[in-house]
Amino acid sequence: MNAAMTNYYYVVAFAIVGGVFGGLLLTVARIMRPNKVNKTKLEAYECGMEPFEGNWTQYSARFYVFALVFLIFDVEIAFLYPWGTVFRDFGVTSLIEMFVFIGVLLLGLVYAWKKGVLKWL
Amino acid sequence: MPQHKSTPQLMEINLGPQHPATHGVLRIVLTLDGERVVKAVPHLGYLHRGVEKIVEDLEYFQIPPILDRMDYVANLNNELSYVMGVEKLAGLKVPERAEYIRVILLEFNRIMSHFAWFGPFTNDLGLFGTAFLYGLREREYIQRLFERTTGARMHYNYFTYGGLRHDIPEGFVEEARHLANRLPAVIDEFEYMVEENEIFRLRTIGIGPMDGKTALNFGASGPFLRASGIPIDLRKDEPYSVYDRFDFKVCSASGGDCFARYKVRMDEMRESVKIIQQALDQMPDGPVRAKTTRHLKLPKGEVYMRTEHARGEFGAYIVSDGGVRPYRLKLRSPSLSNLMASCVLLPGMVLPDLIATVASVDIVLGCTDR
Amino acid sequence: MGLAEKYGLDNVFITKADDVIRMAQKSSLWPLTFGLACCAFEMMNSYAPHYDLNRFGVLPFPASPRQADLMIVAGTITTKMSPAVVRLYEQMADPKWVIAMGACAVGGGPFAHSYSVVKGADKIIPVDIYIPGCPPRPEALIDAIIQLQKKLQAVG
Amino acid sequence: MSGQLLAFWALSFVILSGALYIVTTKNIMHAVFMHLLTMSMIAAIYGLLHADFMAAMQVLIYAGAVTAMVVFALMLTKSQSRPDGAGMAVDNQQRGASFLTAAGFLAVVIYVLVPQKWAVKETAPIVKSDVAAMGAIIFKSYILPFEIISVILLAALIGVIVLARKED
Amino acid sequence: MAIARPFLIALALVIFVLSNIVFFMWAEFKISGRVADRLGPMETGRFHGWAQPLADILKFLNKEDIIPANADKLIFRVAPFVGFIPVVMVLAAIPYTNKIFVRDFDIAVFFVIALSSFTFVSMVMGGWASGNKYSLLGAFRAAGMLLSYELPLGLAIAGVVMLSATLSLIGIVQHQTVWNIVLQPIGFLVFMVAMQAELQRSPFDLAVAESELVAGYSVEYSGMRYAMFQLGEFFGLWALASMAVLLFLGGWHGPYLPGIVWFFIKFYGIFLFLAFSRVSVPRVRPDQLMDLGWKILLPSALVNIVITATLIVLVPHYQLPLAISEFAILIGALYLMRRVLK
Amino acid sequence: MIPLQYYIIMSAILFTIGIYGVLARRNAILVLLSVEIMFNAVNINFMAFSAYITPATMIGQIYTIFAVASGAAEIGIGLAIILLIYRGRETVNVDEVNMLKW
Repeated sequence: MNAAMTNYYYVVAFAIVGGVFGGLLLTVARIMRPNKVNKTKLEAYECGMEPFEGNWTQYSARFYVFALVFLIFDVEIAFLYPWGTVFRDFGVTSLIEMFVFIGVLLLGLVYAWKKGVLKWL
Repeated sequence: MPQHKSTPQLMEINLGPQHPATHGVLRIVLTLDGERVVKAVPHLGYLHRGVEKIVEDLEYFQIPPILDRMDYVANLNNELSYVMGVEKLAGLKVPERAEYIRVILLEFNRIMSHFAWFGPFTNDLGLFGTAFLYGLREREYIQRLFERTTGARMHYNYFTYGGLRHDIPEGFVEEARHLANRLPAVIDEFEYMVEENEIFRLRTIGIGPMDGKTALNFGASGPFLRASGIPIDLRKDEPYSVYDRFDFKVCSASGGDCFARYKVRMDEMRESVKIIQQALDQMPDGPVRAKTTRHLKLPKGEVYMRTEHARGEFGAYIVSDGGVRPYRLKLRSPSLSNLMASCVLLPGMVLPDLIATVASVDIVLGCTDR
Repeated sequence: MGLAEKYGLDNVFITKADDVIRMAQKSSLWPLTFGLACCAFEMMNSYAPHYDLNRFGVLPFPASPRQADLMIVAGTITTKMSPAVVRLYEQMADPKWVIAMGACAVGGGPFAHSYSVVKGADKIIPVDIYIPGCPPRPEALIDAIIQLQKKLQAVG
Repeated sequence: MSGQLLAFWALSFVILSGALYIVTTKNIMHAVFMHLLTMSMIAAIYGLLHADFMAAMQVLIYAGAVTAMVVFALMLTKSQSRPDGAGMAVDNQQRGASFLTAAGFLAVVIYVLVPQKWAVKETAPIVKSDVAAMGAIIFKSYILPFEIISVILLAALIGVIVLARKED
Repeated sequence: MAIARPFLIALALVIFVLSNIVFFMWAEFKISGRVADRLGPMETGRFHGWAQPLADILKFLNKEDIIPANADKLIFRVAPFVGFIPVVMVLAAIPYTNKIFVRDFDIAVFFVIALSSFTFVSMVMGGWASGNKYSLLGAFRAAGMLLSYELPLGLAIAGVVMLSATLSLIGIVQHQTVWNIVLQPIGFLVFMVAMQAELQRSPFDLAVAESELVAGYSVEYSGMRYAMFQLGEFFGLWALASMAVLLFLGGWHGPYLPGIVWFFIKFYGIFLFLAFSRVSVPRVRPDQLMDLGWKILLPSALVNIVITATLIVLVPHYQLPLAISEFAILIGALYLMRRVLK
Repeated sequence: MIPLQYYIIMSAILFTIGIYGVLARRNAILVLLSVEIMFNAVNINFMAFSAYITPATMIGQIYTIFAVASGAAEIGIGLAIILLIYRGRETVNVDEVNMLKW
C-alpha cells in the first residue's frame, strides 16, 4: 500500500471509529434508558401549548441568492488553493490571472450588494 | 396532496407560556413570515389569580400581603398605592418618620426592580447569564436589608394604613447609607459592561422605537413612556408622600428604542440613590404609625390613588360601602398598558428584535394578569 | 428505574452500574427554565452568586423540556396554565422529577380560595419534593435539591 | 482481493444503491441527503484514483454548497418544508418506459465498452497527484477556461439575482 | 497488526480528545461561574466539581430518547452522526508536533475545510427533521450561517497557504519562522470570528439561540442524541482551535519547552478566549451576522489575499512590508468601524 | 489494482440510473438531482481515464475541476428557474410546466 492509500485508510478508520463510538453510546443508552412514550410526549414542543396546525414557514427567494454567491466563492476557494501553492513560480502573470478571476467574482458580489439582495431577513 | 395557494406562506407559532424570554407565563401567538413577525397577539391570563376578587373577602389590613404577590418584583410600590388610598379615604395622617422610611424603602425597591429588569434583558439579548447574575447579586444585598427591616425577603407586608407595621431595626440607617453609597459604582459597572459593547448597541439602538404620542394613547407610563421623550413622573407631577422635599430629576430619553429604555432605567437608579441619601439625611425621629384600629371601617365612598411604580403608574381604586372590607378594589397595572402599547411595535419586526423589545418593556406577569 | 428494575436482574455488576448512573443523575439535575410567579424570583436568586445552586450540578441550561430532568414548579398554577404545565411535564424525557416550590405549588397558598387557581401542583402532576414558604428562601430550594439527591440515591 | 478492490466494491455498492434511492424515493428531503452521501462516496472514489484534491473539492462543493442550495430551494417551495408533508406524487406515469429506455441505454453502453481495450499505462495510477502539480498545469495551460469559469459563475449569479429580484 | 493500527490510533485519539473535552466542559463551567461571581460546580466528585461533565454525560445514558411523532425518523436519527463523524475524521489530519501526528496529508487544510461544512449540514438535518417550528427556524439559521462563514474561513486560510506554498499542516507550521499571526493579522481575526460562528458559540450561537428559539435545531433532541450533538460541537472546537494554533500561532514552535507543550499552551489560550467571549457578549441578530460575514469578513479576507499575493510576488523580502501593511490596514479598518458604530 | 473497466461500468450504471431518474421523476428538484448523478458519472469517467491513461498530464482531472465548477453554476441556475416557475405556478412538477407549449 502506498502512502496516499494509507492516508485514506486512516481517514476511513477514523470515520469508522467515530461512527462506532457514537453507535456504542446510543446502544448503551438504548439498553439502559427507560422508554415510556405517550401521545403528548411525542407531540412537537411548542412552549407548552398544543402546536398550531397549518402552514409552515417559507422563506423569501432572496435567500437563495446567498446560496449562489456562496457556491461561487466556494468554487473560487477550490481554485485559490492550488493557485496559492504555485503562484510564486509564475510571478506577475499568475497574479494578474487570479486578480482577474477574483475581480470578476467580486463584481458579482458588488452587484448583489448594490441590488440589495444581500439582505437577510 | 392539496397545493397551498396562499402566498406568502405564514406560520403560526406559540411564544410562551414556557419560553426563556417571556418572563414568566406571557404567551404571544406569532404569525411569522420567515423570521419576520406579521402579527403578534399577546394572550394574557396565564397567571390570573383573581387578586381583585380575593381582596373583596379580606379586611383592609389583610389586603397588602395579597398585593405584595401581585407585582412580585416591586412589592412595596404595590402596597403604597393601596395603603395611601385607604389613608386618603379614612383621612389618616401618616407620621413624618414613616413617610421617610417609606420613601427610602420604595426607592430601594425601585432599584431592585430595575436590577431585576436589567439582568433578564441582557439575558434575552443573548448574554450568557453573566449580567443577569450580577443584577441578582446586587439585588441580594438590598434584599437582605429589607429582610432585616421587614422580616421577609420578598413579600414584605410592611406598609399599612397609618404608617408602617413596625419601626426600622437598629443600624438600618448605616446599612442603607452604605448600600446607597455603593450603588452608583455598581450602576457604573453595569453600564460599562454593556454600553461599550458594540453588539449590545447594535441590538438595542433603534430597535422597537415608540413615539411618545402612541405611548400616551395606550396609557403607557413609567420608564417606558419616559424613554419616548415624555417626562411624566408622578413623583414630580403629583407629589405624594414626601417626594416634594427631595431634589431629583425626572429622567427621560428621546428615541424610545430599547437603548433609551435601558438608559432611562439606569439614570433613574442613580436618581433613586440620590433620593435615598437625602431621605436618610432628613429622616426625623418619632412614631411610625398613626393611631388606627385593626378592623378599620372606611367611610362610604371611593378613591383612586396612583403612585409612580417602578414600571409606571400604579393605581388603586377603592370603593367602600362603609364596611370593614372593600366593596371593590380595582388595580391599574402599568405592566399591562405598557405591554399593550409595545404590542403595536411588534408586527414587522424580526424575532430577535421582538424578544428584545418585549424584554425592554419590563413586564411582570403577576401585575399584568393579577 | 435502573437496569436492575428494567430487566429484573440483580447481579452485582448491574447494581453497580445502576449505582454509578444514579450518582450521575443526582449530580446532574438540569431544571427546566420555567418560572410561574413570585417563587421564580427566589429560584433565580438561588442560581445567583450568593447561593449558587450550580455548585450541586443544577445547571439552568435547557429551555426545552426534552433535555430537562427536573421541573421546579415555582409559583401559582392557574387553571388556564395547568394544561401547559401538564404538557410540559409530559414532554420531559424520563426519568424526571418535580419539585413543588412555594405555598402556591404545594396547595394553592394565599390564593387557595381563588376561582382560578389550581390547589397544588400535585393535583395535576406527580410531585417528588414539596417546599413550603411564600416564597421559600433560596436555602430551602437548595435543601430541596439535596433532599431530592438523597431520594435518588436511596430509590433510584 | 486487494484492499483497494474491496474498497471499490464497497463504494460502488453505496454509490449505486444511493443513486437508486435518489431516483426512487418518495421523500424529497431523503433524496437530498442521500445525494449528499452519494457525492461524498464519489469523492472517496476520486481518492481511490489518487486525486486527493478533487476528492476534497467534491466534498466541499457538494456537501457544502449544493446541499445548502437544494435545501434552501426545498424550503422555499412550500410543500416540502416539513417532515410530515412529504410523500406527495414525485414520479410521473412513465416509470416503465423510463426503465426500458435506461436499461436499453445501459445494454448498448456495456456492449460497446466491455470488449474495448484501453491503452492503460502500466505505472498507473500510482503517480502522486499533488496540488502543486495540478496548480502548475492549470495556471500554465488552462488559463482561458479558468477565466471563463469566472465569467460563467458571474453570469449565473447575475441571472439568479435578476430572477430573485422579480419577487420584490 | 498493520490493519488494526489506524483503528487503535483513532480510538486512542478519540479517547484522548474526549478526556480533554471533559476538561473543557469543566473549565467552561468554572469560568462562566467565576465570571458571574459564582463558584461553578463544587460538589460532584468532591474536588471543585471535577466530575461534573462526567456526570452530565453519564446521565444521558439513562435518559429517555424521544423521537417526536411528526419527525422524519430516518434523518432525525442520522443527523447526530453527520455532526459527529466528520469532526472525528478531521482528527486524522491534525498534527501536534512534527513527530506526533497521525498522517501528513498533502491537502490537510483543504480536507479540514471541506469536512467542516458537515457541522452545519447536521444542524440543518436535525432541525428540519424534528418536525418542530422552532427547530426549523434554527435549521434555516444554520443553513444561513453555513453560507456566510465557510467562505471567510476558507479565504482566511488561503492567505496562510499562499505564504507557505503548501496545503500540508506540517509544512505550514515548519514554514512559520515568524508566526503567521504577525504576517496575517487580518486573516487571523477573520479566522477567529468565522471559527466562533462555525462552532456555534456565543455571540454567534444563532442556531441554538436559547432566548429566541428555545434550543434551536436541538429542541426535540433528548438523551444521548442530544449529547452527541454537544460532543460533536466540542470535537469541532478541538479541531478548529488546533487549526488556529497550527495556521496562525506557529504550532509547536516556541523556545525552551518541548513542542507538544507549546502546542497545548497555545491551544488552551485559544480555548480560554472562546470560553471568555462566550460569557461576555450578547448574541448578534441573524441579519447582522450575515452582514458581518458578507460585508466585512469576506471583503477583508479578499483584501488580505490580494495584499499578501502582491507583496509576495513583487517584494523579495516580503515579510516586514507584509506585516506592516496588514497591521496598518487592520488598525485603520478597526478605527473606522468603531467610528461608524459609535 | 482495479481494472479500468470496473470504473467505466460503474459510471455507466450510475449514468443509467440518472437517466431513469430524469425520465421518471416529475418533481423538478428530483430531476435536477438525477442530472447531478449523470454529471458525476461522467466525472468519474474522466477521473478514471485521467488516472489510468494520462496520469502525468492530468487532463481528465483538470477537466473535472472545470466541469464541477460549471456544474455548480448549472445547478444554481436550474434551481433558480425552478423557484421562479414555482412562484409563478405554485408547482415544481415538470409535466405541469408547459409554458413553451403552444
